[in-house]
Amino acid sequence: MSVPLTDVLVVSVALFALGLAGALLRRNAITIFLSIELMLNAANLAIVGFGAKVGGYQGQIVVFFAIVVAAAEAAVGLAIFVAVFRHHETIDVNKINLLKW
Amino acid sequence: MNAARLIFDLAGAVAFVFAAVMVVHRNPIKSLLAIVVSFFALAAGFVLLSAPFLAAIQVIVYAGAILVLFLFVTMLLNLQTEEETADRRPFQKLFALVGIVALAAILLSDVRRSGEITGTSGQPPATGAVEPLARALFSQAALPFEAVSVLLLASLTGAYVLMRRERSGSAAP
Amino acid sequence: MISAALALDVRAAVPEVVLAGAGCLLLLMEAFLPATRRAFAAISILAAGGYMVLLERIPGGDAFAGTFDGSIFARTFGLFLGLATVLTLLVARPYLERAVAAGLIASDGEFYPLLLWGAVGLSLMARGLDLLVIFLGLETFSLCFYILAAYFKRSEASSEAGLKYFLTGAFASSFTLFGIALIFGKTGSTTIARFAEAHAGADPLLLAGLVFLLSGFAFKIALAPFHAWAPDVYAGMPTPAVAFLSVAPKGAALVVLFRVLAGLFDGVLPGRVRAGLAAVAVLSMVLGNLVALAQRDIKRLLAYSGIAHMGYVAIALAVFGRDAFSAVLVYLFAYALTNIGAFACVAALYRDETQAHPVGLLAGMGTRAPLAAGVLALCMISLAGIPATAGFIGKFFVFKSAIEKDLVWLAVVGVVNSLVSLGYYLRVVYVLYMREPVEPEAPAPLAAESRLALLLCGLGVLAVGVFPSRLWQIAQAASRAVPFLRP
Amino acid sequence: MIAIPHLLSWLIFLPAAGAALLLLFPARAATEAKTAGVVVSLAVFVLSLGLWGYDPAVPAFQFGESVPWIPPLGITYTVGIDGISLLLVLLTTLLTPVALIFSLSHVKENVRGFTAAFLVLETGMLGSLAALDLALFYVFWEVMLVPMYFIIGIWGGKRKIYAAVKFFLFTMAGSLLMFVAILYMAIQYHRVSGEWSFSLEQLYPMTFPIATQTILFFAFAAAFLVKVPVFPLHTWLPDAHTEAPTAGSIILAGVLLKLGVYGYLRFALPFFPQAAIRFAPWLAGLALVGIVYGSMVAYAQKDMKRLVAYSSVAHLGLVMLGIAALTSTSTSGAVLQSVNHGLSTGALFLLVGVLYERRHTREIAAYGGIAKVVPVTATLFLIATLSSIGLPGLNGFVGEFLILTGTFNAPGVPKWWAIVATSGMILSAVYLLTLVQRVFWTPLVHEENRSLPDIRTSEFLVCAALVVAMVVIGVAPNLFLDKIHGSVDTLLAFVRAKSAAPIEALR
Amino acid sequence: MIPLWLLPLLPFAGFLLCGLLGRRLGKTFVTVCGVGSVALTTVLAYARLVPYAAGVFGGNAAPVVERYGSWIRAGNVAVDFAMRLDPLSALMLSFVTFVGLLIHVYSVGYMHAEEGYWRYFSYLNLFMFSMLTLVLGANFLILFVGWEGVGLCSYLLIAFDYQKESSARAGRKAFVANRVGDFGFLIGLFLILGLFGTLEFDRIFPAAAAAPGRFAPAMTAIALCLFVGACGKSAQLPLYVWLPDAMAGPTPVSALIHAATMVTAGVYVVARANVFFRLSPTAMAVVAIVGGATALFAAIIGTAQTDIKKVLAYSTISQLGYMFLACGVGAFVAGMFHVLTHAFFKALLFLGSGSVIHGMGGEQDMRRMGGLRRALPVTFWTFLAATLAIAGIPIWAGFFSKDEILGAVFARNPILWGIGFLAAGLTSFYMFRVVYLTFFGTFRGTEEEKRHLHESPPSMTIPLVILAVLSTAGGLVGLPALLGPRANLFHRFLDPIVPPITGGAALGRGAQVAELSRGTEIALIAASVGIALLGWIVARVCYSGDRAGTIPERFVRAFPGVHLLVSNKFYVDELYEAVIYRPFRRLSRMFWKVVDTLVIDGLINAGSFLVELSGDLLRFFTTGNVRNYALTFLLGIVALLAYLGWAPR
Repeated sequence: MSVPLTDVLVVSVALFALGLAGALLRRNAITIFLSIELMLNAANLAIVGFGAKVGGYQGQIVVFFAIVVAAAEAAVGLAIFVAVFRHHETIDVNKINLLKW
Repeated sequence: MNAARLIFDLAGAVAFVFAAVMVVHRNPIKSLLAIVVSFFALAAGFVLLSAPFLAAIQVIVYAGAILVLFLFVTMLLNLQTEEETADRRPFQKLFALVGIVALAAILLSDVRRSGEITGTSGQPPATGAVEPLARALFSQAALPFEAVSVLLLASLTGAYVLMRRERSGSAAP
Repeated sequence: MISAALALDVRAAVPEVVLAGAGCLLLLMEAFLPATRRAFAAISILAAGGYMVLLERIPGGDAFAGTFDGSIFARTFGLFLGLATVLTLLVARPYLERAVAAGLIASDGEFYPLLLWGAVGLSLMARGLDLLVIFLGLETFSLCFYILAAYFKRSEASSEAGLKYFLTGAFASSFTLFGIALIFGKTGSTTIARFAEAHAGADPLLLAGLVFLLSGFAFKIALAPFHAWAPDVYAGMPTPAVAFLSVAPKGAALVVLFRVLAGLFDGVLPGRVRAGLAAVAVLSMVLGNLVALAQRDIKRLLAYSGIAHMGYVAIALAVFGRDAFSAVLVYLFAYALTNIGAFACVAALYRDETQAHPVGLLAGMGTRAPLAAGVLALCMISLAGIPATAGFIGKFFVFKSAIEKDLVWLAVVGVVNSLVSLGYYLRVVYVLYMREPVEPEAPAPLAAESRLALLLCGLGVLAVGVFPSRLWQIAQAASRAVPFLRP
Repeated sequence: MIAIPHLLSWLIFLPAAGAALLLLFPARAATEAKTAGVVVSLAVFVLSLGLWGYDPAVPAFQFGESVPWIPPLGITYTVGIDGISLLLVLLTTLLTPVALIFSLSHVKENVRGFTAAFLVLETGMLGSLAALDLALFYVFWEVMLVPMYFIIGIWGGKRKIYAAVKFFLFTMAGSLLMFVAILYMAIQYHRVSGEWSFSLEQLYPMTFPIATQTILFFAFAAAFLVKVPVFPLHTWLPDAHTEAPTAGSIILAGVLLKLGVYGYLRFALPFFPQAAIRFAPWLAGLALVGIVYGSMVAYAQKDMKRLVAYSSVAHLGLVMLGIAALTSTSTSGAVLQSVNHGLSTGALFLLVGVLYERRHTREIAAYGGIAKVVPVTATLFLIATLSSIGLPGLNGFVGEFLILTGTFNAPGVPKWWAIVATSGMILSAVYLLTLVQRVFWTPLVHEENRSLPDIRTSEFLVCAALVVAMVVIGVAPNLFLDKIHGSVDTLLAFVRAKSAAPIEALR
Repeated sequence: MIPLWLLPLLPFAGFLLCGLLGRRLGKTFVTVCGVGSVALTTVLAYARLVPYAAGVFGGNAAPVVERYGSWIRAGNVAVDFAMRLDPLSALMLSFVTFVGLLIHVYSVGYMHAEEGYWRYFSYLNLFMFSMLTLVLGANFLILFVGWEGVGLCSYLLIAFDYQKESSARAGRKAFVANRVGDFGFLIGLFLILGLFGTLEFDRIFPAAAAAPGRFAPAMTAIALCLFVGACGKSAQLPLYVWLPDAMAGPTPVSALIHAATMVTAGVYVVARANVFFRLSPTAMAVVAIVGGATALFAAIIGTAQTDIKKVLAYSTISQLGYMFLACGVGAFVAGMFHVLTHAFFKALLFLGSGSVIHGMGGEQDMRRMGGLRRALPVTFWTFLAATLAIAGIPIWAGFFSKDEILGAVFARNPILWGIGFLAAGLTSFYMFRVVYLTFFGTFRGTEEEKRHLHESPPSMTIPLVILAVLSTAGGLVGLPALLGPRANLFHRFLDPIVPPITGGAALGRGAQVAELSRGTEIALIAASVGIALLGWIVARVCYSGDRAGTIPERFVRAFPGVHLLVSNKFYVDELYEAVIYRPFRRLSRMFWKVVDTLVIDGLINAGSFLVELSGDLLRFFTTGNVRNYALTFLLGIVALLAYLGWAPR
């Protein structure tokens, strides 16, 4: 009794695509970042799924560290948002394009 | 058609739906809450893939710590719903959708075409047991641990450097 | 038994530990002895030096169960990384001092630890033989430089650079992670040495994973079409950080790409992959050079020139093999000297950091700031690939490797592009020497460190340009130590 | 004559050393810098006379030196000269001090840089003339561009930047393809012989299939024909010459152009004989167009320097014709003629410079009738002109006669080549005498010209040196031809042998 | 024994001295160096000539060749510094030095006021050097050195008064026209070199003479090329246009260079290369026709000129035509004979006219002269002698040479004889016209000119007298054949080197030469004397006595078109201007503005512009919006995936 890999991958790809959609279509930096987190999770799911097939714990180890990385990124990212907000009073990425061309 | 698969697919569906809500919803707070649910569902999926420890971490660290941090910041910047001035970027939208669909399509077709996994490192299939994982974590993953320590330290410093109000020369938080 | 093995492994990681430790030390000193700030640069340089020295002492061969490289290659890369770090630090000290004076930041204390930790991350990336280690190294470096990008909180440009770098970076690393997932799934391992066993060479999912991974690192290298972040970030980021960012991570990422490709395909690229890489190379060269022609801000100009140069390097990537890799190493050393030199001059010649850096402001510097202007001109000539400079040597070996593998057309595209590039490099030179000054008064006299950095870069560029043999031999020795690379 | 060890290396690196030394001078020390530059260049000239010991009886490279430079690739520092490079080396060492001495009184700002640039340039020129290793040659070849770029761009005229960049891009465009070709050849050599080498003596014997050969030949020819320059690649020349400071024009016309000729003879021809011979008619065609076209455009000019510049196009067209004809006579003539052109055109630019420095215009219309005011300048100018239009007894005639008769009587070469080329003799008289007439003769109309000071002593001396050289070559050309034609014959014999067929058969 | 190289080098030394020091050391120094060097040369030359000539008449005409080592040696070209003395060069040497000396002396007086005195004499010496080199050169290249050298000197001397626009132009015109000739000349040299492998006279001519069959085919080309050169130098159709303008130079220069010596160099070359010409009937025909045409053409123009020097100039052209006519019909010796006599009387005419102009204070227009014979007696009488000589009145020198030429021509081709005969008449007409307009009638100039009138100083008159003697008696060296075979010293002197035609090559007509019968010869002499006298009488009627000038006026009124055409020299200069110069200027300008600037630079600039433009457009893909960056990233991945997924394995 086990979950077929295909299902896992389909779900993971679907989530990844959703994350992409969020990242590309939303303007609010925080939402974009959330979408990116979603993409990371999709990747995690894929790894865990593969790990279950491969056997051993390598997969889970990778995911473990991936989550830690995500946490760290969150800390830094949100800090940057705050810093930006202090300048622009917004974190709408459409409005933040002083540097271009 | 075994129960595990059924439940997994259900969990996947839930995760997908709420993720979708997160993506489309204009109010950041609601998006946050939606993604929390979707992460919970993923945690369930982890359990079914015999990674209960990760499931726990997912719930505690992700849904717990990280998203709360998000919520905190969102409140701090008291971001309301994205103003209705919908952004005029038809090409961005168009190409984005095309790109995403194409990517998904290619990946799924690859998934279909891809063969079975070969060359498994003759290890025993992972059970739910946490103890061997811990052992593995602290033996094979010594280097990642060192690395991660630096990583966390850096993020800590970074958060502090960027968030602190200026004119306070020193003094740790 | 475990502990004994572990002890041995730890010795292999001592150099990184020293760097990281120095970082922590500086952080504490910043917190509790702010008076000692003036010494931070010196301490950091010591640490970097220590890193290079200790690398010579590490036990040869792999460590941490074959996930960490201790070979001569690691030492060579250490030289490159250490060089970049030291030069950056020399540039940074006076620059940040001015920034503090200008009130852009309250203190430059955290700059040094972050830089050192970033270096640690790159070292892990380059030495890592396991995708997990590589990924963690990558993230460590990225986090540090997200922060450094936004380091000038008072400067709108800087925080915008931080935002852009962070969002695109996180975006890219999610692709990287997904790529790792697919490769792991198809090869059953994250350790490069074990990829070959899976014989999954042509599996579609594996190729997909490879593309994801490649895109993630191409992002760091700033290869078109994964380059878009570079100009904005370069423009907004504190110049010394840019100097480092424009050189070191590119090196590490290239190393990773060579390792992974060699491991996956056992040293022989499939035609399609080679074609794909060639396409990326050509795109980067053409786009980089054409757009650079249109740039008026020198930092953006250097960003695009960097894109173009990585295009030349990508030729070697498409060519593949030991000689190609050696060529890349030579190119990296040359590029480090030249590009950091260029940014050092930018840091020395521009006064106001909150403003843009238009090339026009350099007018008349040839007489006002002879040293800086001279080195900048030299670096431009080197970037343009005129003989007797390091830049020429780099191109020389890359094109040679291409022609040896019968990819003459790539070499021709390369030279045609370097002709185009002359357009904007020469423009910088003639603005320096052949235009009347526009700035009311001459730039501030150079600090000792800057002068030292400039001299090091200038002389280095010439030295490599005239006597490249030693460097080439080192590179060859190093590339022999990289598993799965074929001659 | 006592033989100096490492003579060539001394010649090549002494100027560079001088330049390095100059940078230690304080930026303000203008006069010191000038004198130092002149002293160094004169020293180099004196040293270079040691090369006169070259023995034409030995048809091989002499004063040779060879030390490994980049061992892993077999790149060596190998230098040596033969009859073809000998005279050009001497020309270089002669013209550099001439240019510097002329500038003594005319260059004002950043003298240190100016002098340094010139010395580096001299190193580059001598290096490329003496290098017998492709990689070494390429390095020197490109190194020349940078100082010339600065000389034009910093000390030049109104449109200096345009001219400087144009000069740089044109020449670079040519040589980059040559760079790829050089790499390709070395790699081929590596494949067949298993070892690395860029040295001529290793690579000369290589033969390539005609298709490859053609491509490689074009890559090399591109580099050299741009430099010469051959129509229609010549448009950088008038701009560069016109905008460059006088000294720069002297060197540009005197030496740099000849490096194109030299490169063609030394590399393109012996490496790819079949291709070279197959395309000789095309080269000749371009050369002929260059002669007629260059002369006519020169006639139309209103700017003295531009006129002289276009005359260079015509004269070098003649030189390239002599090379395209591939006979011992014409080729020897071509080598001699490139020296002659260096002297006469150098002198012309110098004298135009003399006028320019006093009147600050190059417009022909701004002068007229000044022979009364500046008789010495006028006389010298007339002599240079006569040498340039090939009056017997002066140097120009010998070269032209050899080229023309050699071409005319070359087996398998259509007669009309030489006939058309000979018409250049009429045309050159037309435009140069017109120049003399408009500038020095006819009534003196412009008041401001009445008070023009005549030539300075320093200027007079260097110009006189050139005139003496013209007369010597004109009266006793054998002194030089004897050095030249041995090497030329060796070269042609090699070409004939390598192309494994009589040249006329391949036409 | 005086070495030949000394002869040219002495004047050269004079040139250097005058040129380098003359300006500082003043006139006396210049006079001493300038005239002295030439005088010395003349003395030495005759010291060398006399014994040699004696030898020739003694039957030993072997040429003397002195070699001084190699000049040019490369590939298959080898040329020596070498000089040659043979009857032909001896003849030239004799009168070049002598006439040259006289004119130097004359110049001392004529140019005394000139502040460019030193320059003048240095040029004149340089000319002597070049001319002697031309004459003595033992191979075509040394000859060419002199050939170009004299061209240079005539250029410099014509433009001597360079501040005058006209002089400067005339100088350039002369040089360029000569260059056109030299163009042909050089091609000729190339052909010779290709054919014989050398340019040494004593190798090529014997070779050609020895194997006519072998070389004949190539000879037409060679001979014609050489003749083109001759046309340039000796002002024949169509290259004669420079000579009239050359009158802008000082009159002694016209006498020396443009009458006595340089312009005859062409004839000299043809005679020198007579071996070649004999081998090519075609070439001979061309020479004869061109010569005859020029003789008549120039004579016609001469009748309508009012500038005294212009008349002499056209008469020179016409006389040169005579000489070529002679050569063309194979009578090389007769041609050279005319060269000699012409040197005397034409020099004399020019010097005389110079004396007149000197007396008139620079006036050259004959319409403002008249009745000068009282004021300038010496000039008048000498000028008259010269006129009689050129008109071909018996006893005077011109009679013998011209008569011999006409005889030879008649023997070959009556039509050409007719042309020459007509020209002879015209010659005597326009010459006597000059005499009457200048020396007879009443003075038509201004009062103060009248007051200024004076006979020239002895330094000028003495040469006139000497030349007058020569133009009167000089013909005696070539008495017509009918006074006995050995009467003609000239033939005895030259025949060894220029043997009379055997086997009629000329005009390719009949194999055998038509030897003229005594009767015909006498008839011919009578005819030519008659036409000369006729010309004289017509001139007398038209331009002398109380009704002077009326007949010409009536003629002009009768045929205005003809007069316009002739007095404007048949508009040849205008024609050249329209057909050659203007198109050339236009084309040059077009090349510069259109081809160079528009096409070539245009293409290049367009290319660089396109590159810049594409850069300027591409940069806008960097919009500054992060989401676009992420999108490009994604699209890049999709593209790569698609490629890798579907690319052929």
